[in-house]
Amino acid sequence: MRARRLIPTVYIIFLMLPIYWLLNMSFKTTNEILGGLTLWPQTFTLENYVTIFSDPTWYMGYVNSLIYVSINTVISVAVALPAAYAFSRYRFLGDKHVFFWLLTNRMAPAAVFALPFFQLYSAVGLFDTHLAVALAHTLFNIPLAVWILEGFMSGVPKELDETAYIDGHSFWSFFIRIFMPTIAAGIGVAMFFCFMFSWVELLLAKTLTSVEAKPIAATMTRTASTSGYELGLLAAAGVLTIVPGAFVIYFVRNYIAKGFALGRV
Amino acid sequence: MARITLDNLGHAYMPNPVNPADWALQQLDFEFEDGGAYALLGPSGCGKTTLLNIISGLLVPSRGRVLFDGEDMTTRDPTARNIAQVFQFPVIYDTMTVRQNLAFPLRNRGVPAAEIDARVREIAEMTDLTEMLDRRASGLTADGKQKISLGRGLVRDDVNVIMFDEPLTVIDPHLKWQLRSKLKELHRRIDRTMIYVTHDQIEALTFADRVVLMKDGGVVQIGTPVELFERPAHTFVGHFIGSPGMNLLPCIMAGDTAMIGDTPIAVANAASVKPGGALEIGIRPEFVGFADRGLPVQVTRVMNAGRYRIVETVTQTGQTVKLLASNEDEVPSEATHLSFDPAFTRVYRDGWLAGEGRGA
Amino acid sequence: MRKTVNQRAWLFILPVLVLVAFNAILPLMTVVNYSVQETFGNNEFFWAGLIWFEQVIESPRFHDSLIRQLIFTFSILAIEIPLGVIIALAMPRKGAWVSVCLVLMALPLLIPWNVVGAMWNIFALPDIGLMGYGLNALGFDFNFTRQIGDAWFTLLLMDVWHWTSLVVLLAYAGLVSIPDAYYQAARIDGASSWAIFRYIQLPKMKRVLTIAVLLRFMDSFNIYTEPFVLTGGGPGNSTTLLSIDLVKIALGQFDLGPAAAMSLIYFLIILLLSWVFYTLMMRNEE
Amino acid sequence: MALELKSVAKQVDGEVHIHPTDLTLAPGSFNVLLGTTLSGKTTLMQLMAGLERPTSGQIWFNGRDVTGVSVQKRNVSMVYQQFINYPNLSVYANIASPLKLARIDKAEIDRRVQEMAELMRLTPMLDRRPSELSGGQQQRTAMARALVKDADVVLLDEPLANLDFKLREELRDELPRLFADRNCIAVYATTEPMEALLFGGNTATLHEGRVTQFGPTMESYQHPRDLISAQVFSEPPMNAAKVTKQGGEFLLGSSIRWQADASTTGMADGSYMLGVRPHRVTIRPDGAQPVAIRGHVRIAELSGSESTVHFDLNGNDWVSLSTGVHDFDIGAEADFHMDVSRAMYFDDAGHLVGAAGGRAD
Repeated sequence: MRARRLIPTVYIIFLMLPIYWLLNMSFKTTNEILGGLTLWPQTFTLENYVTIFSDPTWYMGYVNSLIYVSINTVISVAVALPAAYAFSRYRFLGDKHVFFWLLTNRMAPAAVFALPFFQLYSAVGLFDTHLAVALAHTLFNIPLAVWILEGFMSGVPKELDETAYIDGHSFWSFFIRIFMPTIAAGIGVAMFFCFMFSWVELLLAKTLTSVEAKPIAATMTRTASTSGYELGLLAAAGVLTIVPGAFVIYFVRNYIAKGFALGRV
Repeated sequence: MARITLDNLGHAYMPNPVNPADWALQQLDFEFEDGGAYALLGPSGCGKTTLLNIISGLLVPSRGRVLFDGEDMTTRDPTARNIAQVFQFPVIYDTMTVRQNLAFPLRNRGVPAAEIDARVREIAEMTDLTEMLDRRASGLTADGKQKISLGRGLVRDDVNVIMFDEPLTVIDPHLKWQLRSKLKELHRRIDRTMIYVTHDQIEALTFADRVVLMKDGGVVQIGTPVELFERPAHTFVGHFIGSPGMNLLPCIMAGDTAMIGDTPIAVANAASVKPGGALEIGIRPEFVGFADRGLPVQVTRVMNAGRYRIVETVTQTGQTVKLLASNEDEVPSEATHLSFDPAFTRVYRDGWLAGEGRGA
Repeated sequence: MRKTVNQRAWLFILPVLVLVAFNAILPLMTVVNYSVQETFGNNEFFWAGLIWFEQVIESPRFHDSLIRQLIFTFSILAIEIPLGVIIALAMPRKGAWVSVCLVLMALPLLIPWNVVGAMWNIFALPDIGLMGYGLNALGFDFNFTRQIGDAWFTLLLMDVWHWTSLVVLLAYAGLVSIPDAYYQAARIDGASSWAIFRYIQLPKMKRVLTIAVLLRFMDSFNIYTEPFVLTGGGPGNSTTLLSIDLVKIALGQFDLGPAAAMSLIYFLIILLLSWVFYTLMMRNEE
Repeated sequence: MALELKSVAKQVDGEVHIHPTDLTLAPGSFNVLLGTTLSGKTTLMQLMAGLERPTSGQIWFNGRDVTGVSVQKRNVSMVYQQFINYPNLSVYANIASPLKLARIDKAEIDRRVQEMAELMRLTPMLDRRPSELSGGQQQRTAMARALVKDADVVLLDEPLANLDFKLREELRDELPRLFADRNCIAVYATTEPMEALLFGGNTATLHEGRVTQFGPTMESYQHPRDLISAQVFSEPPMNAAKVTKQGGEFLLGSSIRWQADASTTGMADGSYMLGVRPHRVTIRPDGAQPVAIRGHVRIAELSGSESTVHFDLNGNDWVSLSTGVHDFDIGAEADFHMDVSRAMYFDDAGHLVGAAGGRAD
């Protein structure tokens, strides 16, 4: 039994060490960082954070990221809901294969697709908008959302649908008023994964934006190359990117472990 | 093979039980004889599954001891107790064939391959699985899977007891009675202790030699099916066993005679009824008949159950009395009288059979 | 579940298909287009047939990055999948600690990829990084910017740090969905912990593990930002994985044609391997 | 307001689920669909409800073809074997749901929900969620929702099968009362002949997607049209054995013989299938014409008031059902008595040719 507790503990310590180092560095002055290794800040400073919160090029990066991540999460889940319903309730031509082909979209190397994406979104006039990034990210989020939602939906008996129709619900009335509340946990988990993959992706987000919708990650890389070696500032920016994710996972923590193992592979 | 003794047993799921209601299982002393067929019967939430899990070792009781042949097993795990259990929903090892499923408990105990093979064949024969031995277990129907569960319990010839936790829940109704009689037959053949948990009185009564009837965590009556039917210790037993259940009619005692309104009723236990408490007469529909004299009633409904009819009557004070009539009997159309067989008519005080046990 | 045959189901999938067509098929066609053309800059394109494909297939550079990629992918699968399963098995099933564990474990998944790279860069630097400094203090000669072995070690460690939790989450979800009766039956049958794992837990986790392997497999082929920020593909080309190489060719040298041809070949390789794996895993279903 | 099925058939993937079926359910009637699992009861109900469309044939209601009318517009209601309620709504909102969708005004909804809750003994639970109720209460909620909207057709698909034995008995007792003063067509699917008998009304026996017989319940029970209908409508399954008729006498095996009675004496000589219900095979001689038979006991099940003995008679599995306690060892040879005054005789095609005493109960 002791080993059972030891394994997760050691693993979590391993996960926390680099994060601690980042946190540690974000409270140091540049001089202290470059001066050598110290296990905790000798001269504790909040200056790096003050810089970020007072400079719009910095904090707008967070706002932009949050905007397109939110749009993406809503679109991905909204589109995945009816599709997952179809997979869980109907048999139709090609149903066994469609899911795999959806999943193959994750295989496209973003590095190569960046340029065509740039051309495509420029052509339709969406370049440097939040919507562009949100739409691009649906590419890899929709298949995952479909998979997760389908698992939850398969746990709801079909008789519930029939009862609703018999009571007089139209399909959409049933779907929105009865079915979606029933699988709320699944929607929560799907939204978590969509948020996660959209929040952390950089390459497409950077390619599809320049000023108006520039994500925080892009601000960071540009800062890294232009203003030299301001490690403390970068560390503080990095720490702040963890915060929204931490909030999201805190809210869905109780759903994570439930049920989504039951679905289609 | 073992005699199982429950000594001052009790269980509460909460850490510090105060009220009697906090106990999922009230105090219980009982002995399961070696080789007997027992049923734990009661409505859902009566504590029967808790008791089953304590006996099998999946749960450690908060109080008391479980003894196997006098040896204290209270804290030992299921493996040490050497028991077998069939669950409500079939548990099978999906990736294995039927043969591998049956062999699994023996393989885990390092039994030689030749012996395993012989045992598996024998058990497959007994449970009608011979033709499916090399099929994948996950492809079988629910009753097939339940037979595998059963087979895994039977395959070890040294198990102390085989436990059944509502094993027919997922079985199609028209297959239920087949599997039910199969279980009974297997018990007769292998002569091993079996404990069967159910809410279904028919399953319990047909399977068991002795039935433990439970309610709200406590045991209400332990007895043979005949005892439970003919001599219920509590009105709950009368209601729960039998379909329809026992009729209950409030009465008073006038000396040694029970009276329903103005009608004197001959009862078997009149002499032992002590004064005080709420008194009721209990009489099963099977022991009620139409008569020229007796309790005046109106016939309100006749339901034909095929091989007999259930007649519903109402007394002058508005009490319902049901009785069974054969298809050949004449059923009076309206006002008539009922007679009760005195040998099976008893007085209950505050629910308990007057003059005995807690009704004394 | 009883499912009805209903071709109208396609209507429900239509929005998904429209988005996918827009996002995947149009860019894919563009890439295919690049791959069969020659460009001399100033937006002039000429039909080049299959020469880029021939060139790529024969080029040692392609072979090298393919081998590096395969080594990387199979290494992280070999580490992350078993490790994730072991950790999920060791996690508590209920109680307050479950939430704490899940939240902490999910944190690496929620950090932007360039931050992951930068974080590990700082963490592993021999002079100011805890890990780099620590390893040197323990007597190892560790410098991931100079030594190939150290660079690979850091790269793999970073990926394990980053993604093992995804496997843990999925495996854990699979584990908690196993009814108690299975464990009880196994205890009664006298099964060892290994037998419980082999015959109950592993089969029940099959579906989630299939998805976990597919996700990690596909995503590892596309990995770009983290290694780029961590090592920049170096020292030399020693950690130049597929995507880094592609970007070097496409944007660094502006050789769109060969880059496109190369990515299509890669795409087909992943597709083939994934399909074989998916089909094998699904063969026994239904 | 009758519901008529006109040669309705259903196939799925080329597999026949319902053979062409004609059925007319009268207004205000209580109809039982009796058959084993997968005999087509659920499919038939889904066709009646409009949840499934027949492959061929028509469904008429109230003199109107409703085959293509969607379920929302049919004014039907349904209760399932699983306890199906809206998990996110309170019991009150669950019951009110069909009324709300019908745009009935609030005060009227409240009145009807309260009334229905009272009838179903759900009043104290109205504010709770279905998941906080016991199984019996959940099913009561589902029934309340089905009954509150005064549907023309109420379909009940084995609604009691998942309940505890005693709860089942209790609700079975209440059901006929709930439908007594409603002018709807009730359809109740069950696998248990006893339920069909206790409900009365009409019974349709189903076997492998075919309605083998339909009529007043007692009529179907006492006068089965064929062997299959008789077997479906018998619990435990009816005993059957080959017999030959010679002159005025029936012969079973080599030595069991009995006289034909007034109703069967006219049957032609030849071989027949004998059908005897288990309660007509008893341990002590009973009934008008007991015939002694001898068999090997497979197992005896004793319930305290009755004994069910499974035994082998000339290679046929037979069941005897007697009152009282009679135990036998496995394999023992035992004497039974079958009362042939209620015996049925079927020809090779399974059709009923003669029933002793004119009826078979």
